[in-house]
Amino acid sequence: MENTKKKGLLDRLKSSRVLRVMFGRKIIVVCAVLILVMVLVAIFAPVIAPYDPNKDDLYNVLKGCSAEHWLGTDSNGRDVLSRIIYGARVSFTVGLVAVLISSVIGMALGLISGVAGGVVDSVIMRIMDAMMAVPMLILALFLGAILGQGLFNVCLAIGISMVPQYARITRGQVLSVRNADYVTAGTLCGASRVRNTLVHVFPNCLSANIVTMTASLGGAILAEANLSFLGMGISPPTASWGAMVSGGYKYLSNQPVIAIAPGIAIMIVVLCFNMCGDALRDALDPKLRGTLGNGSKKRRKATKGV
Amino acid sequence: MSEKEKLLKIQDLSVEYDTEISTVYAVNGLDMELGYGETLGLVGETGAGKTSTALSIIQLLPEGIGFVTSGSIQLDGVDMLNTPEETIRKMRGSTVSMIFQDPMSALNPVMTVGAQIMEVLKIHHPEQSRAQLEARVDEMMELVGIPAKRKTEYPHQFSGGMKQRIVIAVALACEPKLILADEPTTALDVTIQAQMLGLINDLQKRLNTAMILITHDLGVVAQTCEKVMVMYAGEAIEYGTAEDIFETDQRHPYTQGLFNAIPKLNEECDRLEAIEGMMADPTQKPKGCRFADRCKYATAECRAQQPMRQVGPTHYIRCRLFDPMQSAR
Amino acid sequence: MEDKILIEAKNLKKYFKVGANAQLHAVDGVSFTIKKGQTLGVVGESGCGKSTLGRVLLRLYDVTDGQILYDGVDITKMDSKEIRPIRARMQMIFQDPSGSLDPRKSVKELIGEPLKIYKVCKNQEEYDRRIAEIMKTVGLSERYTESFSHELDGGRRQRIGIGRALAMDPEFIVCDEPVSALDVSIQAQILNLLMDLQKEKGLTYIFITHDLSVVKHISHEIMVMYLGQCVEYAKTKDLFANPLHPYTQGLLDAVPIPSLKAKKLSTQIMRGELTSPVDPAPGCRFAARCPYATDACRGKDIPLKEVEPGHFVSCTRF
Amino acid sequence: AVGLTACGSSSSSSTAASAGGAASAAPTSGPKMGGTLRFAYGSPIATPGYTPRASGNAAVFYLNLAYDNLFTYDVDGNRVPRLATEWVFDEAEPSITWTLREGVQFADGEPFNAEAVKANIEEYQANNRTEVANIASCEVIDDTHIKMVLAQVNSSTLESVGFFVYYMSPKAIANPSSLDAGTCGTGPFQLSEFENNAYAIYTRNDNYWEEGKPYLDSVEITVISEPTTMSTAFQAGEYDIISVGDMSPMIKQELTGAGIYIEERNTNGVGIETVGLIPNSAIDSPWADARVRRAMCYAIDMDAINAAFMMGTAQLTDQWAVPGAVTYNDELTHFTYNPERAKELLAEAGYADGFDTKINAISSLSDMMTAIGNMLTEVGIRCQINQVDAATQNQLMLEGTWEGLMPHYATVSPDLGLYMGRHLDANGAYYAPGIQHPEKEMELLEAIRGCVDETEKHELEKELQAAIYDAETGSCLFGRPLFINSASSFKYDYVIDDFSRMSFSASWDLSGCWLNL
Amino acid sequence: MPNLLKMIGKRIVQSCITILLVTLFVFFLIQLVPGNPVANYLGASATPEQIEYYTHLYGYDRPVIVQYLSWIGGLFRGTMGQSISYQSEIADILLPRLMVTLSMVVPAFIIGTVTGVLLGIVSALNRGKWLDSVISFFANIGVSMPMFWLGMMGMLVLGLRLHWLPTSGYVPMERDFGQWLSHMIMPILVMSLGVNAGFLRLTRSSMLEVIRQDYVTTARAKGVPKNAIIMKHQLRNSLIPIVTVMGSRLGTMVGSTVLIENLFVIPGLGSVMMNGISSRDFMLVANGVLVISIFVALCNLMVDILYGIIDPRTR
Ligand SMILES: Nc1ncnc2c1ncn2[C@@H]1O[C@H](COP(=O)(O)OP(=O)(O)OP(=O)(O)O)[C@@H](O)[C@H]1O
Ligand SMILES: Nc1ncnc2c1ncn2[C@@H]1O[C@H](COP(=O)(O)OP(=O)(O)OP(=O)(O)O)[C@@H](O)[C@H]1O
Ligand SMILES: [Mg+2]
Ligand SMILES: [Mg+2]
Repeated sequence: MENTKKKGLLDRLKSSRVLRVMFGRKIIVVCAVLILVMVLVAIFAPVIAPYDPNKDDLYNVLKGCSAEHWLGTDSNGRDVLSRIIYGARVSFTVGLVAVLISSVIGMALGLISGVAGGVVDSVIMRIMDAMMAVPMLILALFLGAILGQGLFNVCLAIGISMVPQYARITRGQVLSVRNADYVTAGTLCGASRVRNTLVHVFPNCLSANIVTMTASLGGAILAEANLSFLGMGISPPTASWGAMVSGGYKYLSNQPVIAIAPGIAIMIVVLCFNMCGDALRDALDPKLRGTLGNGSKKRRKATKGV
Repeated sequence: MSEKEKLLKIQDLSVEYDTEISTVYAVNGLDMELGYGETLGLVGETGAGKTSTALSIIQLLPEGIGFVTSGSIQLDGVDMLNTPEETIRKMRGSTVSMIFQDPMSALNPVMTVGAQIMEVLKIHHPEQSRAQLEARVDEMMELVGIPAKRKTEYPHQFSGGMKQRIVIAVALACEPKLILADEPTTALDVTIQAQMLGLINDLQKRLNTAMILITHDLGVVAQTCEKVMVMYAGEAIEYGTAEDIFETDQRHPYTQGLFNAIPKLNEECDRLEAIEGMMADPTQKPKGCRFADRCKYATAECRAQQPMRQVGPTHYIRCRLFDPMQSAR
Repeated sequence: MEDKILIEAKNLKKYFKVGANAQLHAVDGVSFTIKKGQTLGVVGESGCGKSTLGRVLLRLYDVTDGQILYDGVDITKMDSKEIRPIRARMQMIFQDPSGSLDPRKSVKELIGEPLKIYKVCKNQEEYDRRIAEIMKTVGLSERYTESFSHELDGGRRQRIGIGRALAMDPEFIVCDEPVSALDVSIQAQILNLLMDLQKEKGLTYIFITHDLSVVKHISHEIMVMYLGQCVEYAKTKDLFANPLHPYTQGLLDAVPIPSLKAKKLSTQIMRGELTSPVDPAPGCRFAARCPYATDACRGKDIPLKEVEPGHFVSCTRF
Repeated sequence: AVGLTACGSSSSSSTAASAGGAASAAPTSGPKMGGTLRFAYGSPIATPGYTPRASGNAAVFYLNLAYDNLFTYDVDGNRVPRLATEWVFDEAEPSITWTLREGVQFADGEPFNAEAVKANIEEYQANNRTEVANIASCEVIDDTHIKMVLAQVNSSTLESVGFFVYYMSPKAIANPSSLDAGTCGTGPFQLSEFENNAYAIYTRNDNYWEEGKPYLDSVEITVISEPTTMSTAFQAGEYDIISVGDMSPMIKQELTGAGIYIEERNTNGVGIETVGLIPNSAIDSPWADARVRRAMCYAIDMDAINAAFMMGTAQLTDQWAVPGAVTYNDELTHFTYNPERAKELLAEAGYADGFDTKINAISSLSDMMTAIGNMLTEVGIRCQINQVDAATQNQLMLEGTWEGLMPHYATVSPDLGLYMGRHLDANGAYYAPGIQHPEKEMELLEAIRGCVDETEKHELEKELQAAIYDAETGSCLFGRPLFINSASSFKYDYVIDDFSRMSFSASWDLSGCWLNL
Repeated sequence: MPNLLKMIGKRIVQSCITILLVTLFVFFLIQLVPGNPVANYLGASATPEQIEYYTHLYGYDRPVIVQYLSWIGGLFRGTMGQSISYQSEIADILLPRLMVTLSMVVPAFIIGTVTGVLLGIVSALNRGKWLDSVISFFANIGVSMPMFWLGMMGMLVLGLRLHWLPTSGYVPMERDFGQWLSHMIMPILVMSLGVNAGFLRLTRSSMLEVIRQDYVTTARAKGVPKNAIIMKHQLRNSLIPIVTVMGSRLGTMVGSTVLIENLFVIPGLGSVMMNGISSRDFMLVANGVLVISIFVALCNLMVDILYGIIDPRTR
């Protein structure tokens, strides 16, 4: 008894088919490790970064790559590498907070919409449709202009513009789950509608949302970059990859590394999130079970022998 | 019986599935023979390896996952395991065809039913004119009892029973020598099931088609099959004519259990005799009798490899309880 | 005690709205009574409204028309609050053992859910004890307490379902095809369990299935349904000895019997397809497939007639 | 920096703007006819045709192609005749009498005469334009003479009417919608194709009044708001000439460094601008104290800013006027980079521990503002950068509601009093409600307006600057002017013009330009 | 068929409601954006009288609700109202620009979808093999790059360094088709890359899903050749989810032109919207969003019809 209890989360994770399938592919392990490294870099930025990312050196601007400054210096003489390292903080914060905001609001709306049905459903879904009809970037631009600058406001703007996505997915899931026998069983056990929704319906809507989350983490990081490019990003001097790319654009033809380096950083992180998101989706999708064809190599040899 | 008369000859067939987590040993050393025009009932619990056997005969094991790891399959004189895919493809539909369990999903939802019957005809009779083919489609539809004018409709416009008839029409269109029917009626009502089985049997008789009917319903077997094979955990544990299995006292303990577990319509009983315990783990390679864990007669001896024993002229059982000598007497 | 009527349905109707103004008559005027400690078997073709009937009885659906009396109390119009205390006394076992178990809950949580909701246990200890008790009753070994349903096989899963249904000590259980998804060998285990429980606790069942041999084995009375209506209703023995309705006869004929002596399948009767349950025309709904159908069968509904004591049939031939 | 001459340093004739002009430095065999000049420019214009509505400098690039003014300025700030050949300012009446050029026709064939001038002035008045606000009435004397009676003496009116009013055909005025996507002026080119915010194509005006001009067949202006895109396209040879905004020293350096391009820069001519930093002193904050504002001026290391952001190309100043200009006050004590002094001043003002404030900056300035913010933070003025877009900045300036500091653009020359007045006078066009407006400034402004004598006027202007910018006593209402805007245009060396009128935007003129291809 | 018509009818009603909501939503949201359209138009030198004059002229002094109603009323009378920053009827500005944007978006969409679907099929058919990994990897790189960054790199390499293509700018198609094409190649390619990757992933997973379907196994059991299975059985069925996404994707693409048009200096809807926002030309922005949402609604309607063609169950 004691033992089974202690089995706990870690073992459950270890024995989880999903994770095993997901990390069965080496490339995904590489991506996950890269993300982990980036997160660690973001957390330990002050320790890792060779320079203060906001320290100007006005007599030493736009220098190319050198031994002191591996990726050179930017328009204010700041070390590009250090800014990229600190920029990871912003990107991850934007990614996480925006996804958190959008998923919480979106899932709540989707749940309400799916469970309540009827007029409430129609009203919520039409509003979501309307939000979807306004291009995300333009919506974020509006919100950015209204809310003003600042890390949180950018997150909020991006987050709000991603809400409909979650609302729709959640609603779809709710509709497919809410008539499942185990939800009916909950009702029979005397559960109220609210309890049933929270205990049975909601957790079973999560997996589709988790996939969306990993993918939209990358999306949010890109959105921040896009907003920065349009001049509505995070206020300077905070280093953010998006702002660095758009700022570096000015020096594209003679110091391209200033724009290229953070661009690559964005690409890597988004790529890793996307790859993991895809792998997670594949692993979670029971319909795809086995189609991934792992281990076929090993087997093909064996069959040839027959 | 001589080699030539056999339509299908399977020897020591093993099938494995490689999944992300483990290897499933689905079929383990199966032997089977089937003559032209014969009907074999393949019975056994879920996961016994019935479908896998059928799929390896028609060479449609899921690519990259399911593999025949040993044995041989001779179908109509063709070595199915060592013949180019193209030849086998041409055999599918014309020499051997398969009917799947669920008629709802076996038909392509975006093609008219007529086109789906037409497709198989076109592939195997490219020499025929369109009109000839159309006529054959009409004929097939009438044969399974659906007015030919409905051939331009889509599957969703048909009821379950009608869809299954179309599936049967597709399977029989090219008059194959062997039909693999994988639980063709499980998704249907008893009344419709009866219709379907009757229909298949009629057509089979008429065209002298052999059939392997996969099911776990002994009742269905009793009413349609001449031969029966009982599978348990990837192995054939009993094999014989219908009489051998249904009208005898000599049965494998598992087969026995199966008979006892079914509530009888025409007998009264208070309690059913259930087979206690669960299916053997398919991810473990068998050593000895796989049923031993659930068998009330099991002894230490059962842990050793058990061969098929002939207990009657046509009756084989894989169990140490039966002495081949005894039956010969 | 023996003859006390536990549940009574009077002319029960459940229509679903399909499309703009079409009604699907899933259950269309069904009446029956079940005595305490007895089992009513419900058989019929797929889609004839068996599950709907079960769910309506548990008030999982609102009733379109008719009346449900539970232990003499009319529960037809009760709202979700009023029904709660009564629900604790009625339960359901589902056809698909895996579909009815929340994949994210452990066995303990699944069985314990009603206990938690109704707060019947004073403390954790009692709760644990209660669950252990239930698991023992349904024959689940204690080592599965922390397992998840997908780690178990179908038989054990169904046992969890039964355990959950038993947790609140109900008197009435709707068994909606509880063994259809199971293998014959395991089916027998579950049927035995259900019958044992009935004997021990005096449970009342409504047992839904399409397998006539199963229903014969377990029920005291049988109701045969066709397209939402009851076509024949009798004591089990009577029904099997003397099936009256052509549909019932067809059903009995079609059941494959695992014996070579039984007569071979007859393919002659029961040609034709099901009629649609959407806004059906009045008259016998089986008429389209019935070999004996005459003009008298069409045009107006055929009432249920008691042709023998306790044996009801709705057919013009009687 | 627009105006085309082969070499930025060549001095130019200070008189005639017309006929022939001085030869350019490029050794050519004389002007060539024909060709299309491809010009990329950063700002769009809404209505290229209807001049009273077009405002701001952006319009000049379009307007000057199709329209003329009465006079213009040369590189030293001297007035040069255009449509008017002579003008008399009568202080007594007060009035201005113009003698108009003869034989000039609008593009539609209408004659340019006194009636036409009157109609234009009235149209400007109907549009509430400040340029013509001081004109009480216009009297047509004859075809070539017109007298404008002024409401009050104001020495700036001459410039605002003579230089900032563009003349449209009276026929077009009667039907202003015809000017929504077309032009009808006396200029060398007229608009033939126009897509707002995208491109404008001007073709040769055959009725142009200068003999033999223009040389070009057409001018294609493409709007490219992103300076990098613009310079990239220029480097790729897609444009013959581009105008680069003030914040792109990098681009300038790069283009000039490449050697194949020619840069033309404005030094101290007409329309030159300063970029400054203006604290909001009108709302209750530390900035309301002049000592704090002076502390700010001491805390900024302009040389470093110049080195980093202007590649050392900027001209620095610490007053409104430009060093070397007639209005520049040499006697003031100057701000030098002195953080210690800044801290002292802050302490005096009671902010020894510093305070928190904001810099509101549009994104093109944010790097520089970040650097400045860091410098201010060093002395205790802790700055946070608040990035706003141009529209928001405009509004903040208009309402005077910004918090902390904001970049500030101010026109420097030629008429300093006029420009300072625009910001200081409550009736001024750029009136800044965000600064304190003490009595003394108003008095000086009045005096400047009333003063017609140039020297005397310049003295008053210097006095005005002293009041505001002196390092010891000044009130620093406009904070710190940072540097002189040095917008440039770049062109390929085959773009040649036959005269030189170097000045910022205001006298852009392509009538004497040709392509030596 | 009546089923489909009914569904389309329902969709049209729904779209109308959505569009109405969009107008409300955008109009009132815009009011919250700081900045004054008139002051912006007139520039910093405007006098208060001038501002007042124009504010009144454009009706910005009326209550918001009245402005909204008169806008909607105008729409029914066939006018979108006057743009202050462009000084002309808004429809005259937006429609030509919509055409420019579409001339970029539609080819990008077609290229992206076609290549995406094709590569998705290849990828699905080679699942688990190296080709699949390579395709997936590059597709993922495609979606992971910020679009403007990719554009920048294209400009730098193809335009500035190699001189293969013009770096930026736009030439109307009717003026010079070759020029138009050479200017549009880069933006179209950049835009299509993101679409391509999206459809590739979708096609791949949808194909994999279909491969497992019984009817595909049935088809194989019939002896249908591999290619015929792909074309007749797999593709059409796996197109169903793809078609669903197509409508909304085309809509999003129109939205993302803001970046591309800004970078490549293309006078399309995106850049006009951007200008509208930065110059606070509220009416222009509101109408722009309206046009986009109508476009999105039309796309969705087309999807519904396509759906009917592909999937007989909806008919
Ligand atoms: N695609 C697959 N991937 C992995 N394992 C598989 C796959 N298909 C079948 N198996 C496993 O192989 C074993 C035999 O399966 P098979 O389908 O042949 O049994 P069956 O007798 O047809 O059962 P059923 O009565 O349920 O159809 C089972 O343990 C099953 O889990
Ligand atoms: N929620 C619902 N909405 C609309 N129609 C429904 C709903 N539930 C059931 N039906 C319809 O009511 C009819 C009866 O369904 P029900 O599930 O009760 O049949 P059943 O006899 O249990 O069938 P099965 O044997 O397949 O379980 C069917 O035609 C079904 O399609
Ligand atoms: Mg099977
Ligand atoms: Mg049911």
